[in-house]
Amino acid sequence: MVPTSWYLALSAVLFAIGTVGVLVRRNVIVIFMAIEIMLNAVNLTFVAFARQLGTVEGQVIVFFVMTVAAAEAAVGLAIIIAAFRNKQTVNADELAMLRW
Amino acid sequence: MGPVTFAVLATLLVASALTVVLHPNPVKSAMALVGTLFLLAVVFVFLGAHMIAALQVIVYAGAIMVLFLFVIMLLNLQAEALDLDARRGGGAGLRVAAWLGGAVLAAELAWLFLHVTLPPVAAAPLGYGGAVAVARSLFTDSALPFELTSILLLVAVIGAVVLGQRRTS
Amino acid sequence: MLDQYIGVVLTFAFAAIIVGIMVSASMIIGRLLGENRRSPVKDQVFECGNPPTGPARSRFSVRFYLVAILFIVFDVEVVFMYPWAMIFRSLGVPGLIEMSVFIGVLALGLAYVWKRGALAWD
Amino acid sequence: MWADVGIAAVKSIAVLLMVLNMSVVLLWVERKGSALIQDRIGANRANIFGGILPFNLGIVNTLIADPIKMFTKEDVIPAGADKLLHFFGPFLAVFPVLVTFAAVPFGDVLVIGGRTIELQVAALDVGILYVLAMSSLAVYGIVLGGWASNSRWALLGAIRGSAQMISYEIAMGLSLIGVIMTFGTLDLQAIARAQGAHLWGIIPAWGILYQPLGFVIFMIAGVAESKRVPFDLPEGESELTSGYFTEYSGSKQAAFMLSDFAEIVVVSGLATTLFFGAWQVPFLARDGWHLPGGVTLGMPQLVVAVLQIASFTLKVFALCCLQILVRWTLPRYRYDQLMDLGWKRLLPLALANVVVTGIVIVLVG
Repeated sequence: MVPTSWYLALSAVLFAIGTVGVLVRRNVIVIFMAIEIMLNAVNLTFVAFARQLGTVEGQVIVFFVMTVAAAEAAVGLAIIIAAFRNKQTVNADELAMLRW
Repeated sequence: MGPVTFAVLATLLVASALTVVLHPNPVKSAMALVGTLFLLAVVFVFLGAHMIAALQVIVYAGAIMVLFLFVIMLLNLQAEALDLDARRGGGAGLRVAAWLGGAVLAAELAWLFLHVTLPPVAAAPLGYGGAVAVARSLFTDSALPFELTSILLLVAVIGAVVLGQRRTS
Repeated sequence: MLDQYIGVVLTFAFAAIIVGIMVSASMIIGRLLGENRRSPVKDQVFECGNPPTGPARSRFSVRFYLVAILFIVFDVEVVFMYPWAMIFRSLGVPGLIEMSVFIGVLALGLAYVWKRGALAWD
Repeated sequence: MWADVGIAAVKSIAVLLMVLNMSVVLLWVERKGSALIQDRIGANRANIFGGILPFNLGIVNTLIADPIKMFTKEDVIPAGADKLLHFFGPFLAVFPVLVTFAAVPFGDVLVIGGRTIELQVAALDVGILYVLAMSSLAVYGIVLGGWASNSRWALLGAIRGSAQMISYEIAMGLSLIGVIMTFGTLDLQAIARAQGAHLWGIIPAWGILYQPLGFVIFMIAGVAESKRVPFDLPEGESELTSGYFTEYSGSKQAAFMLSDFAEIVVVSGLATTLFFGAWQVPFLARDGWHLPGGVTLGMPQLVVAVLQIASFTLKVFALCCLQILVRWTLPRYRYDQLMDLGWKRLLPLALANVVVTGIVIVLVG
């Protein structure tokens, strides 16, 4: 049986990959996907800790994280489409309408 | 799960996650993300979360990623030169900083987690991870968050329709 | 607990082999047995005999995107219903009320989308 | 340990072969059956014995000549196509459909030499969710196939197809909720065993008795998932050439065709398991027939197992034939009718079915 800390380390690495993706990519959709990786890395810690503690609360929370991810994807991608209509680009540097 | 299985799974996971972040073609990024999510479901199975694993595939791989692919195809995004450069100044310096930061973050978190001493895994109660226990907890202890979830989804659907439909109607 | 997945892993492996062989069969057999001549005309995509014009991957109606969004929302709803249905008998009346409220709120969403005409295809 | 793995391997190969064989047999049934319906002769050319037989059923045509032809064709990848995704399109169209059957039980148990073998490849306690998870992945096959081809017809077909599949996936999932509520489990084998009971001692307690509306919705959604007439807009020949597989040739195209038929088999298998008593033969228990009225007919366990597998196969085949009959009877929907049916008819109906089922269960107990 693999110790829980290994799963946590794996989740940390995945989270870092997601962070780097958000930082280095300019394509908004790819940034979005990197955020999904981060969310999933957190899900992994929830499930790993649920097993560690022998309870199911961690798994229940994953349900809600999935729901939030679904809602976030629906609205976020709608925003991207609306922004693309106006600016014809998905480059994060050029989508600066809300920035001074 | 044995250490070997874990190593194989972890390697595949990290490789596919890196593909998501680094592939210039958005469609292939998305497919790599589908792979990442699927592998994560396999990890969930090893962690005894059978229902979560199945739902992970249904919701993430089967629904959310379809929406991503739709948007990529809708906007007709082609493979592009990997536009890592920030537009305003910095350029290479910023990129190196981002990678270094990521590496430091990963190393730090991994070191922290590997050195923290957790108590041994609690003796799992009989039938741990069974769908029934999760369902019971979800619909009794978390009944209120569950109901609030429906409002979140309602807001999401209204928001998405308003944003997506603006020009056409 | 994990024993039940041996069959799944084996089925995945065998299915991957079978499908892999099947999909690549004409890439291999066809190449070995026959000639593989390529010409610009043969490589063209099919557009009813005319030379293809313009980029193939044009943008398409945003309605398909709205369908995908609705799908996500209702998929999450159904996902919540599977565990609920499984333990419904032990939840009893409170469980039914709980789920009725949940379904009611989402039906409101469906009604809104319907009314707004996002489901209308002309 | 290794004996278990060996048995699991044999079972999984057996199930995969069953799905593949049934798909190919269905191909023949479709060709000859459609000819029968349309008063034609149908496939009757290829022959190996030089016409010794006074009739030709076209079996040689469909089962031998066609596969050989398909598999030896040249593989053409159009210019501008993405080679990798062009390969993965057909792969992902067939693979998820085939592995779905791992969780479907095809019999009760088989006792050989003191070892009790479950006649199910993987006895998952979340079997229904596994099936739905795998079938929800099938959409990637057509999206990738259509997108990678770099062709208009293919892209249009892929978008139509994926929108259609996800629309009807909701109705399909909702129609199963009622069944899960009735039997109180996600385990397909447990559902199959629960259907071995008899109402008032005479009527087999099959799922369709509890969920007739659920069955109708499931079957309609299932036909729509397999993208065949009357829901064949993604590949409508008169509109989109061949839809998402316009730019495929040879065995890749054969894979797409196989995926359609394999989906028919999977939908029928699931419908049989959930609504038609799975492998149950009425009044047949593990030790033989117990007819109402106290008549008992003892039987060796092996014979019982064979009867159960035969019963399952027969039921699946009958439902497959029903789908083929539907395909050759109805005309094609328009796209707005298709979406209306999915979102405005089936979805509210399925939601109402869930609520009504809940009320009935609470009242009846």
